[in-house]
Amino acid sequence: MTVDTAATSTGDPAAREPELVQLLTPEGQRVPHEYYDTLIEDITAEDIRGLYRDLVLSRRIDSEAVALQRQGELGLWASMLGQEAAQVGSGRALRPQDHAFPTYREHAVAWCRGVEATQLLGLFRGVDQGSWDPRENNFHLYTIVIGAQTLHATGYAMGVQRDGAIGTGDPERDTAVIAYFGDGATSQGDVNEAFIWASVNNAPVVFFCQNNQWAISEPLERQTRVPLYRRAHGFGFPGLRVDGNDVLACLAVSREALQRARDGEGPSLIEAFTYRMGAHTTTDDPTRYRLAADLEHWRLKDPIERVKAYLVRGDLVDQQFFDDLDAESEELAGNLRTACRALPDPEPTSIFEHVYVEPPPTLLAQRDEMAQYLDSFAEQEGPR
Amino acid sequence: MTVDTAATSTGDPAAREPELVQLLTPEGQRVPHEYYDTLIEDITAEDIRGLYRDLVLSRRIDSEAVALQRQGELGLWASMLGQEAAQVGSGRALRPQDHAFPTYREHAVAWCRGVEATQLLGLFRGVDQGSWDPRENNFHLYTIVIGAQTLHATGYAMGVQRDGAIGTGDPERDTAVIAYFGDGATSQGDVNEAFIWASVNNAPVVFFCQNNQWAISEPLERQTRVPLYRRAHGFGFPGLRVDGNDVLACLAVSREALQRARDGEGPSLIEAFTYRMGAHTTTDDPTRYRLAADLEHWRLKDPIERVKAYLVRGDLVDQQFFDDLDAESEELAGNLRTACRALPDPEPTSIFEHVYVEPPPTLLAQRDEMAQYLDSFAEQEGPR
Amino acid sequence: MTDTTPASAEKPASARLTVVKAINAGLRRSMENDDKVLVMGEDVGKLGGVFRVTDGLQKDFGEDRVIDTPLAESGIIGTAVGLALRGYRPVCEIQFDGFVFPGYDQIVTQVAKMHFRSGGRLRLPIVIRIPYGGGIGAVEHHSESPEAYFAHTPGLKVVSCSNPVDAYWMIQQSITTDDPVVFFEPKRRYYEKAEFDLDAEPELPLHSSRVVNQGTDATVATYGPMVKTCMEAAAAAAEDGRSLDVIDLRTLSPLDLEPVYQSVRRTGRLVVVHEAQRTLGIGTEVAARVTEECFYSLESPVIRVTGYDTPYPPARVEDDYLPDLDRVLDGVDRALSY
Amino acid sequence: MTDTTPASAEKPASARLTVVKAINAGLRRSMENDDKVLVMGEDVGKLGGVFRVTDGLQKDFGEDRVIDTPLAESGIIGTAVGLALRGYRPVCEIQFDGFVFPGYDQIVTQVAKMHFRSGGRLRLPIVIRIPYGGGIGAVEHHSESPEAYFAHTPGLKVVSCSNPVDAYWMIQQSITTDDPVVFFEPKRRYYEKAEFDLDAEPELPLHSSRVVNQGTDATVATYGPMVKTCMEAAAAAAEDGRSLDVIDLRTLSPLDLEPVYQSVRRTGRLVVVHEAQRTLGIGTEVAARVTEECFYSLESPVIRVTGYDTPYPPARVEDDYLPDLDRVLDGVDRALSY
Ligand SMILES: Cc1ncc(C[n+]2csc(CCOP(=O)(O)OP(=O)(O)O)c2C)c(N)n1
Ligand SMILES: Cc1ncc(C[n+]2csc(CCOP(=O)(O)OP(=O)(O)O)c2C)c(N)n1
Ligand SMILES: [Mg+2]
Ligand SMILES: [Mg+2]
Repeated sequence: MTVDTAATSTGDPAAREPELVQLLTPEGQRVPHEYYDTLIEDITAEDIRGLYRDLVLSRRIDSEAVALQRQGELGLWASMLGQEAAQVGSGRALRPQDHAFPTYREHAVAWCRGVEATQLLGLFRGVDQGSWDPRENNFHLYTIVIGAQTLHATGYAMGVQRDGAIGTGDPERDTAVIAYFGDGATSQGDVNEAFIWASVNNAPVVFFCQNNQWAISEPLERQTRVPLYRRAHGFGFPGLRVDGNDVLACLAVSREALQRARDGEGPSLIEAFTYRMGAHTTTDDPTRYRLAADLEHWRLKDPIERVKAYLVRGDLVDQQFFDDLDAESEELAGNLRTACRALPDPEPTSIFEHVYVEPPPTLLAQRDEMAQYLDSFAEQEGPR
Repeated sequence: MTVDTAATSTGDPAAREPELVQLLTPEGQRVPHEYYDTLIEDITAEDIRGLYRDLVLSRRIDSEAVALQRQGELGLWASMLGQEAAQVGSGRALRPQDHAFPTYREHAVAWCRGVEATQLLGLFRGVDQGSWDPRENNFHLYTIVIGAQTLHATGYAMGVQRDGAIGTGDPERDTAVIAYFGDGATSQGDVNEAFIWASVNNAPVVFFCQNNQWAISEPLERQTRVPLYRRAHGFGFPGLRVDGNDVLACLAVSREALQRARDGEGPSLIEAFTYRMGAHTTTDDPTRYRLAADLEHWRLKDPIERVKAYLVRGDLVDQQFFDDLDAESEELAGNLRTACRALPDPEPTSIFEHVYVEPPPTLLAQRDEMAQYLDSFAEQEGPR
Repeated sequence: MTDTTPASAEKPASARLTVVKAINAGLRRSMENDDKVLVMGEDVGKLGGVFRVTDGLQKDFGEDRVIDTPLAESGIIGTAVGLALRGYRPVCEIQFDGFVFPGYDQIVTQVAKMHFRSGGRLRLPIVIRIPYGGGIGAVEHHSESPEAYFAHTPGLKVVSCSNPVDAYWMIQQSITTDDPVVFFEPKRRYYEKAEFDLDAEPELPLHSSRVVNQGTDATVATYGPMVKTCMEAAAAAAEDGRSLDVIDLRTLSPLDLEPVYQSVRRTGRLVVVHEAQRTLGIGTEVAARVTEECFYSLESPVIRVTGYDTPYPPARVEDDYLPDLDRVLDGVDRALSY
Repeated sequence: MTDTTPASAEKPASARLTVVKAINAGLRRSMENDDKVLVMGEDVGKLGGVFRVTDGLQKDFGEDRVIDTPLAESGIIGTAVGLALRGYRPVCEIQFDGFVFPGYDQIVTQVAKMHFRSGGRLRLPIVIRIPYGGGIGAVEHHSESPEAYFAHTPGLKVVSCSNPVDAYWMIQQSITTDDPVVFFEPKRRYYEKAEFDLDAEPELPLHSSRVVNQGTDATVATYGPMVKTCMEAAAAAAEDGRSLDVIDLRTLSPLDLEPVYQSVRRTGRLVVVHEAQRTLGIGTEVAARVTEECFYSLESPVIRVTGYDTPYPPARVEDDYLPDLDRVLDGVDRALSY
């Protein structure tokens, strides 16, 4: 027999897409919104140009990294193509004291947090497993084990609570934490436990789910039969869906949720409805499992194009702006290329460093064993 | 600072108890219900006497087991005192072909499934880890690792689906699975994954949560800030709260949910709102963490008293019935006592049995090693 | 069989297959032979798995038998338990070694113990396939060797194939085993090829090791991806006039050490080689047992040539972490220098 | 300190404490000394833990520092990671040995690796307390000895105390360690007592083993609950005119085997004793290393006296599963009969 897995009461998820918060249409038209407009009323044309710049430059970093992988400079890359607005919108809603816990795909959030693009490459080149200092940018290391970071974020937020860094009204003190994860991740026990911990402890954490419709080859229907933002309601905190390709809407809803957190009002879930326009990673071949037409459909919703259209239509930019940005973009990419190639390979014995803060003698003996072994070649002509 | 963990928007869970399905008040008054009455309209006075008998006898088994533990005959016992209605109501809603996956506390469900009371004792006496055959009673082994069985139930239900044993309309074929778990268990990743698997696969499984208000010493607020039945909505299937001390209501809602499952309409969550009237287990001392007044409050809602009141008030029983039941009850307890004491200790080398279906030579060698070692004492006078 | 499985009928009995294709063929055979066999995991369906091990199976056997699961390993194993209790024989894929741990509780507390707990009444014929090991330049969590975590767990059987022929037979043997089997696939040998007869009988039972090179000077015991490395080492040693007995352990729990004991009684020296970290790696158990059994024959302590006791390092330095031909030979030298 | 901790001020410096009370006192001291120290787990607050190890701490240090968590071990460990990243020093309680596995992924893939992954930038000073071992007549999952699963994991430190004095100091030392420490508490020795000075200095650093009985005929290495058993065995052996060196390993990762090597060089025989199953148990690593280091001194292979390779059995037969005085002596006999 064929198992009928369709939810009789709810039908196909795509067929019943709920309202999503949108402030900028794919055509670049500003959609007024009674509430969310107030959250971005301070945003000037200059700011929007800034957001546009973020989108363009972070995409450029991403595409350069894809190219570097093709050239053999990186072992792998997880492209965020198509998800720039979700990442820049939420990333720019963060205050310096806020803290972000990413997956492996939050390159534009990293950009917003001031992490050097080159630093992102180490993990994918295979020279390290995270080369930036999370204490500097309040941007945690990339986490590959799906969902694990959502508990870290929640625990971190519990620490923030204990430090009295919420609800004081001091905008430079009150601190929110944001946890990034994908649609696939929502199926992991850890993510659900994070929801529970956060709600029971009323922790200042925002769960930011980039629903890019795919977990590698699995479409959203394999993870849920209702829109993901609704999960939050079952755990007792607010959840909403935002147009993840609309940087203004993402900014507005993130600001709201982060401020709730900073004010001590607890967690929220944001489902940024977006699309993974590229492959899952550079080793993936999406033509095996999805239709080209789908991609075309989403290309029309491109997160960058709509901001460009808005800027142009509103006469908020001139050609010079675009030309400058192009130049900046190419320079960034060029620097990235150069810096990537210059990333040094680690020393063999470096693998014994930082296994422990206080390394035991037994491990140091293994290090010496390796060093001696390697020396034995140096003494000879070379390896046999 | 003191962390404020209260959910601002939702307040204290107890203060906002939602409507629960109730068909029989604590005073034994029948509450009419437009829909749920139809689900138990076949229930005769004889049936209610039968339910009463189930409640009384299963409680007697439970109290006898507590006594046996006190006498040193059992290492431990997890009393279900106060939860009889939830268990008998759901247990009696099962059809022979249905399948139940319990925790360690479902003694009355076991009773309904025809598991011999003595068979429940082996685990707690320490002579085995489950002595009944789940294939005989469709009552799975007790599971102590919190939540693990909910995934087993869901997988089993997926098997039922694959066997084409749902939605055929044949009342002897269509099969539902029921997974029991506690309020504390809802925090485990596994339980949430079971919700997701069940909903995505539309599996014929009923999640039956006995919310007895406590997970050992932790009150419900440590697991959730909203009523537990609402969790289901976030995953996209129905959830409801029933008076867990009302056997008729538990029967009705379980019948509904099980039939949905058998009909191929997918999973449901039932939150049976009840109370653990005893200690968590015989090693627990609840006076350390809860008020006697609480217990008093719940004593008034006793699941057995209300059925008795209903039977007496409706003149559906005579004294003989109660006398007979008393006698049956004492006989059952007496037999249980005798049978418990007669449970043989396992042979030492039995620990090597059933580790594998096909035991490897290395393990058999260890068995021989033990046997030889034990023999060496037999040859001497006794152990040195 | 039926028209749902057209591919196999046309397939020639003898074929030149990679490890990937051999496991695929073995899965296909198993599914044809027993319609209770299911394949489940992340991306195993339409995509055919990230390594294409399950390629084409969903197309031919349908979505009910080849299940793209939600993204959660505990859910994969836990529902497989339920399916097995219902009479199915699930073959679960864990996408990469480092991702088995969210499913570890279900494996250790449920899968490993159910038969025992039930006094033999319940059986869980579940296979858990895990592509493992390094040397492929991957990012963290994608190159680990967690086999000892499973071999330390009573109730589980643990095997690792090292070549296409074994891959083909061992997956089928694992599926017909009534005990749960953790099946480790040497991912960096996925594209090694061999020509063999798909219709022949398997040469050996599942839980047996095999002498893959005959020698007299020292014994090398290994498994999975390191078998090839050790064979290369044996070839290099032969050029230097040293002959090595190389044993492919194949089964890690139970271990089948009789051939190792026999060899060590002749050679007096044993080198155990694996990628996993040294402390409490499989080599440790081999060393302890061989020392127990062959105490008077050993002329040197058992030498463990393994990964180091560090997390798996970044790809650009993995070659220094992993045992290679030279480190194996160095181990042999050390054994011989006693 | 402040008025939140009145109890300690009144306490006499010297006290006769059980292991439970000693750990409690150690936790209390640590919390007084560093207000970043948190205690978290199931039932650790109002109840004081099912064994009362955290008794009174919530009352004195408040609900922010002694946290009754939701019922989920992955959540406990995962949020502890976050708290540690924020500068706290969480001490997590796992209620029983068999329940650590739902938290195993966070421990193995996150806790153990964060310092390494971050190139040393991040530290996770987390202590994971696990009451472990059998002999208390408990139901399944409540009597296991999972220490080897952790000792096989680089990045973790693993210790086990065996008596009140060590319990008191080792918990404090674990809490001040900047590496994650898995702290195994010998639950069947929880009520053993000792009188000692709470204000003295610890005799030994955390990661060191200790010779607890001097002897010349054979060496016995053990840890945790088996230390008492081995001491009894040593006493019984003494009556038979045999003297045993008994070493309490105390630290399981890293192992501190120097005292074992020294002893074995004198005695030529080693028996390793633990409750955990034999295959890939801690004894296996001890055996392998001692054989490597003391090859020419050993007159017998290292004898492993351990639990068997079965799931932990029902309570009424656990005495046959667990090593006892007689099995230890039998192991010594076997070592001496070579
Ligand atoms: C625990 C675990 N299991 C499996 C994987 C392999 N894996 C990597 S990414 C991925 C899909 C993730 O999907 P989603 O959460 O939607 O995030 P996206 O990649 O779409 O951004 C999988 C299965 C993993 N990294 N971790
Ligand atoms: C994974 C796991 N963690 C911890 C425990 C210890 N434990 C046993 S029962 C229990 C509380 C369970 O509470 P709940 O789910 O509400 O069920 P109840 O006992 O109230 O029926 C705990 C923490 C366990 N059995 N399994
Ligand atoms: Mg996705
Ligand atoms: Mg409960």
